[in-house]
Amino acid sequence: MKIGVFICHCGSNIAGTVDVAKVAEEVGKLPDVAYSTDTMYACSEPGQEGIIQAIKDHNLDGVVVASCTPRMHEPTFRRTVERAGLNRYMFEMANIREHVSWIGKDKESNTQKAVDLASIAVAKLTQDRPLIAKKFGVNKRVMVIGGGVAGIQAALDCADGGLEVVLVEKTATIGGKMAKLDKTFPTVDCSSCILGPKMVDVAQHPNITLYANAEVDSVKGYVGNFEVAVKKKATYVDWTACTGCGLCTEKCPSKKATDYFNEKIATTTAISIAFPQAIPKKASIDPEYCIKITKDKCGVCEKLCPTKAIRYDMQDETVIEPVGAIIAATGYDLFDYTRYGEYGGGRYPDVITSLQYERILSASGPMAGHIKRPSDGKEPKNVVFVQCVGSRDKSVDRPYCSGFCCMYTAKQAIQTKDHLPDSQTYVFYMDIRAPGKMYDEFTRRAMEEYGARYIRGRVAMIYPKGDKYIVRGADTLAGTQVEVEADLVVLAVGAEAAKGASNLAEKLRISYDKYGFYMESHVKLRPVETNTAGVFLAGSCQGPKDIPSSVAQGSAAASKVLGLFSKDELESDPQVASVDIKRCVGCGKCIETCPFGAIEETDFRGEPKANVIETVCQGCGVCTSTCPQGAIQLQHFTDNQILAEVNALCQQPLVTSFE
Amino acid sequence: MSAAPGNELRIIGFLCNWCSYGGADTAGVGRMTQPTDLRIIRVPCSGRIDPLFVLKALVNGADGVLVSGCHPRDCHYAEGNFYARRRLEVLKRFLQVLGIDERRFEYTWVSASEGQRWQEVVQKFTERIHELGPAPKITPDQMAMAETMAAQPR
Amino acid sequence: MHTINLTESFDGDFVRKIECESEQNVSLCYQCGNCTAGCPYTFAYDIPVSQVMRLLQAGQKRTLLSCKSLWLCATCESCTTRCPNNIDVARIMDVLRHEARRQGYGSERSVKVFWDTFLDSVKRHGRVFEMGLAVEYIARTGRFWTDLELGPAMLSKGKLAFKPHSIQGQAEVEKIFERFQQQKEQCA
Amino acid sequence: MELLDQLKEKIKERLPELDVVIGWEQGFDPLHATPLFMRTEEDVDRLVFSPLCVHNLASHLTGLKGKKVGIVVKGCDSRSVVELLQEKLLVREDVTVFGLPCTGVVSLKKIKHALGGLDKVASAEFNGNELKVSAAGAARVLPLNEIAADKCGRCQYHNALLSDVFVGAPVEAAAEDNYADVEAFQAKSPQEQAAYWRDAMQRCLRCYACRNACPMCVCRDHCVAQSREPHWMTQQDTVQEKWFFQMIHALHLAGRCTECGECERACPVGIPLLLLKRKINKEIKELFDYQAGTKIDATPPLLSFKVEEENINERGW
Amino acid sequence: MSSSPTYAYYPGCSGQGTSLEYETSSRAVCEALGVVLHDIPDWSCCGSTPAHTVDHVLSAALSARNLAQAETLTGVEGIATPCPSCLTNLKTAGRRMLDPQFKERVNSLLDTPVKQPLPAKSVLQVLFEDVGPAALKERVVKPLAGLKVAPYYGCILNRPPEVMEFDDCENPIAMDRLLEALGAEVVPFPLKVECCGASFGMPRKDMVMRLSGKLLDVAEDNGAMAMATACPLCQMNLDLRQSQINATSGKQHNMPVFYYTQLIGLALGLDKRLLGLNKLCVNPKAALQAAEQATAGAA
Repeated sequence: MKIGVFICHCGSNIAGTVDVAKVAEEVGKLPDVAYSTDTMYACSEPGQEGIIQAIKDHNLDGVVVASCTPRMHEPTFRRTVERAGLNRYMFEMANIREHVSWIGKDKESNTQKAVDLASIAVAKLTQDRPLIAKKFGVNKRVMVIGGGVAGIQAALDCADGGLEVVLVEKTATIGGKMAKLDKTFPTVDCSSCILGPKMVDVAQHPNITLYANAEVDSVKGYVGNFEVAVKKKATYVDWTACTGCGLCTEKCPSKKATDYFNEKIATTTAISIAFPQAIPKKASIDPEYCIKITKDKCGVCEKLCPTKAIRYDMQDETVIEPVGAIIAATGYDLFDYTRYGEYGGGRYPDVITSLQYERILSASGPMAGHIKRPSDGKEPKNVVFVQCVGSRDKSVDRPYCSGFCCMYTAKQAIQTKDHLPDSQTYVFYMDIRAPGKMYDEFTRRAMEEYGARYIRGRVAMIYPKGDKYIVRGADTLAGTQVEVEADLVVLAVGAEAAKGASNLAEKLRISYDKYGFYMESHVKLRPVETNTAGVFLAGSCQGPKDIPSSVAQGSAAASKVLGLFSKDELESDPQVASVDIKRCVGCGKCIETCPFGAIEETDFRGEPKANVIETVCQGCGVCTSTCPQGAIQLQHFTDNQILAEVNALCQQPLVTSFE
Repeated sequence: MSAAPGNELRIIGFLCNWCSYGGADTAGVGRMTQPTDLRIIRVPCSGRIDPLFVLKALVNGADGVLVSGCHPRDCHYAEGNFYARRRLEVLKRFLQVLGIDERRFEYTWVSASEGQRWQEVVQKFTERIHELGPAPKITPDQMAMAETMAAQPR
Repeated sequence: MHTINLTESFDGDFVRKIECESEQNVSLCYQCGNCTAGCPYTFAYDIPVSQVMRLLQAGQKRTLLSCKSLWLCATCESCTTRCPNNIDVARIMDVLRHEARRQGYGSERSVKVFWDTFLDSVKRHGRVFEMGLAVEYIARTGRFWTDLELGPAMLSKGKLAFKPHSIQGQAEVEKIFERFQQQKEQCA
Repeated sequence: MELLDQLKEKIKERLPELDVVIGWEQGFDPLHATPLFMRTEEDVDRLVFSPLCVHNLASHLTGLKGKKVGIVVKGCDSRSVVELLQEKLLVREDVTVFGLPCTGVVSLKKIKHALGGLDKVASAEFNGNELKVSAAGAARVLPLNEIAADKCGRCQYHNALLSDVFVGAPVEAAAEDNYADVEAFQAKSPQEQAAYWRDAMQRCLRCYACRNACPMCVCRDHCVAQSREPHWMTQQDTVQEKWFFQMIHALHLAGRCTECGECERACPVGIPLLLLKRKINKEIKELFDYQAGTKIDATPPLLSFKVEEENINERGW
Repeated sequence: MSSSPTYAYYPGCSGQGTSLEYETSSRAVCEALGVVLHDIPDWSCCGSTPAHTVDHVLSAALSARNLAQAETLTGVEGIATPCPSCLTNLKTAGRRMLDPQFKERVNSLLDTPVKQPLPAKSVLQVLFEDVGPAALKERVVKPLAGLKVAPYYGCILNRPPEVMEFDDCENPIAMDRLLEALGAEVVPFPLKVECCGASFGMPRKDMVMRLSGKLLDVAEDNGAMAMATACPLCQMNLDLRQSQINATSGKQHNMPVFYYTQLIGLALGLDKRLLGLNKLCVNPKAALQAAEQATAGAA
């Protein structure tokens, strides 16, 4: 075999701590290596051309590039060798940047390690075989999980692109957090005025099927051919019959039900419609508070309903939706501020969250847009905003910046002044994070035009004094302790991963970080892809985001799906399991362990044998390590390929002499 | 306790592509310094790892073998690491009668976001292997090889 | 205010020493001011505690060791409890005080004398002799009017013993102080 | 006598519908029994059953795939049949199991040790708990408990676990297996263990008798020990290659080995190969409360998992 | 029925003088509620705040001598002390001595080295956890109904939480629950853990005037007729120095400041001599009578 080896400098990224020329020289001594060299940037155009030229000049059978992580550039170089006429799987990569040059400073050790890593890549390549991808059909339907603004945008863009869309929303209405907002920064335009039409579009779009009050139960299949089980939770109202007239909600005698939409600052009726612009505008019953369901009395709504839509005996129902791609847009939840005992831990009625304040500000909220204190209904004069409650705080395991709090607080300060011209706002902040278009100007306006008093420092404690609250903080710029007598305190609570996010990630087989935010495929270059083909991300499920970013991601994810579906057939990854029929004894152990049901039993001249359904196989290799006969081999990660790597490391003297 | 050059021990890592290999990349991107002894072999999933690969390495002179996969419940292939956990646990205990110190083998879970955790794992495992020292040369031919190597001019 | 030349006046050894003895990493401090905000003694400090942290990051040894705040901190733990970066600020204040003592600073004399007198009392009797402590303190500071008006109340309530409650192990306690002193001298 | 006659009768009853029935007959000398493949009634008459019938006849089953086969099994042998059935390596309808109760078999190695050799044995006769042997003109009486196979001393399954025809009265006794042998070996230091195996593997001839005797080694011609695809081993005659083969054998039997001990019995150089498998069995029992070859419809532990493993403590890594 | 909770008891120096009534009432209450206390033989001063301002090893050693003395007792599950300052020192010493090097340095100052530091608890924690509000309520013979009391825990009884490991560090409730069990009305008191001025009474009286003055103000604003404390220093600052505070601020506080153990003793009907109510500087008689009248009026 004739192998070409290219050791990349990556500028000084690798060459700074690895003697790349030495590595090329040492690896060049290996038996199958016909050509070995170092190259400045292997991935650059001249770098790739150099590889192609060498393949031609030296008639190479395969290529090893020792550079960065294969998770980054393996596809790049596979295309390169393909351009030179080789099969793309006659290529191996050694990671001498992330795994060598960036994590150690000792040049001698690094160089030796790079030699070893390149050597195992060469060893593996000697066992590589050309692989040819197969094609399979695509179900051009997409599921969007989460009906916040990111999910709505993704759903609409996909639907407008001609795709059938299934939108699954956990709560009774789409709209997400944005629907709860009164105004949006930095334009102070009405949230429902810009979101409302989009919600209506979702309801009316012929290509969109909406499941509200529903959750994803399980996900099977693979890109192009997923099967998602969606659990439609019982609403106790037949939504095909319900017209959303609202008569039931007016007459329901149980009025103490938790009002989740209004962030619990008010109560609602047991049968309710979340808010006037809800989509779908359908009533649903909270069984915890329904007198009929809990005590078998009442039944008023059933009697009144003009369309006879009430179903007290409704059960959850599961539907199976076959789709070809999935967009996760599950958003975020708010940090539980009651963990801050020094802010009262939830004991003070006039210390509220920023989202509760949005509901207070909202004309359609429980206070009809008049700012009043929850405790006594009085108009506040001094309103204090406390930033970074559950953000940038290691002591509560939330070291990250939630990103949008600075902006909405500025907006709320402006709105406070608009609503109550005699009021005075104070904002305790650590740093103002306003790196968007017109954002910093906006926070400046809050201070310059609306007189918000910004105080740089955290708040150490809030405690009641009479009917006011003493907010004691620091003004670190003045170098002193300060106190404000507040009538209302608004905590800018941080964003955290939506409850149940990790659970869904496990169903989707995508990764999540320690806080539960979903991992994108590449931080910069693949921001809406995941490592699971056919699953995309949009919005705050990937990390806290404001509305423009969420919308952008919704569109980005939609464009990725549209791109994926632009082909009628997808190429399957040929790195799948393959059965050696001679060796197979038909015991079916592989069938038992395959996580995807990708192996079936077939009859071969009267003998049972295993057979791999190539489009279903995901290439995990569990079967290969299950089969004692070695009869089923995961292509490109065969026993022989891995053994070659192990042998390359173990069956040679530990220290190869450099001399 | 990064080994001094020339004082390195032979440590082999089998890492799943999606989580732990990514975690090692994350550690690299974060320039999290680690001992240099470890050589990583990339496999698609911890479920791909036949325990015999580990034994093959240990029998043939590896001083330590580290396997790392996705955290249970978070396998890219849904179930691979669940199988791996059972196999590797049995393997670890099997070592107790093979005359191979079971501390020379460890398996763990590191996600793609856990660069720092990866750094800690490598640090800890490398330290452990250095405390144990080079693996005893269990077979005469290995002893012979060790002698040849020792005689080699450095 | 004078200009601090950060290149010249940064005392890295000092920062490292304080970090080492307090087992804290001062780089973790991002100057949110929560310690100052919560500190009940900020009103009395010459340098608020968050600025103590800042000056420590900046390696300003002399300013820190000579500041009064070190002596006015009661170790009430409010800063430590609320620090968002889990820095044990109170411990840093303690360690700064230790260093100030070693280097001969004592900017709030009455406090230092009170503490020293207290420990002398412990050394001498094994337990604190409150009456003796008060008398000694007054003698050392010359502030003979201190709490004079409380005397009658305390005496009438039987709250001040005239004789120390000496213990058998007084010598053991005294030896703790002596050994500590010896070890300190050996180190020096 | 009664038992054997009954057995012969039952076999003869079923013989017409079977291609072959496997049992034991007297071997080349009085101490050795040997497998008997019965196709005719005359063959059946040669059938014997005594503590000398040490072979696990299940080892022949997979080689007779496609035929209607009858097999005579002791308790331990029956586990192999169960395991083979569980692994779908046999078709249930093709196998007729003649189950026996068993009070234990001998270890020819122990007899050899007691007699100082196995040559020139003129007669061997079981009498209650004793074996009377005359060899080289001298008669010796060996108490059965001294010459019983080790596995019989810890046997929990004296009676065939699976049988289409069960002959004789079931044996009541069942011993506990506390894996004392494994514990004892494990107590040695890694260095001592390594030295032990090094010596043992130096003796190994790489004859593969262990593998060939194993009822669960079903790969036969496709054993990875000799293949190039996959190429796990070289043909080099080195200690580590030989030892690695034993590791392969043991791990390929993880959760499958029924502890019949044929590997160890077959080894011509006396390597305690069962110990390796018993170690794994011990752990599988502890971890997953599972014993191979006891239930046809059980799920083998290494082909399944639990999301939360109550017995696996991952040591905080 | 399990055996009685048994502790090595560390009274602390102030119990011999300025907080005699805390000492006697703590003992009396423990005895009445079945908590067995064995005095640490020949205990010595923990060094209080002054010691840790000098050196952490010295400070730990002064506490450690008592930890070593406590090891001579058998059958005790830990150390109990009424004084938060002593508690902090005992716990901090125990915690730091988990580091073997630190332990060795501490032991090198001692005649008798510490083997394994016993865990330390406040008497409040013992009463809350080993007896509990429910059991306490059953033992009440003379409910304190009508007594509006502000519970003041002081700054270091629960802080820092990693060291003290008891109750909430911002809003502790153990004393609240015990006082409620006595029938008292616990008024909201937002400054439960705010510092009173500590030991600065002599050297910097001005600081105590300000901080303790604020505590009295807030207690009064919240309708308290009395305060309950768990710390000798806090009690002294609030009670003994109340006259000084009034003189400085021009206010007319007349707020009795009880040790919470005195209130428990009252409700349990224990011997008044052991409770030492006569040792309080601000006479509590009026407050107690007012409470009684309020209850009578309501009934």
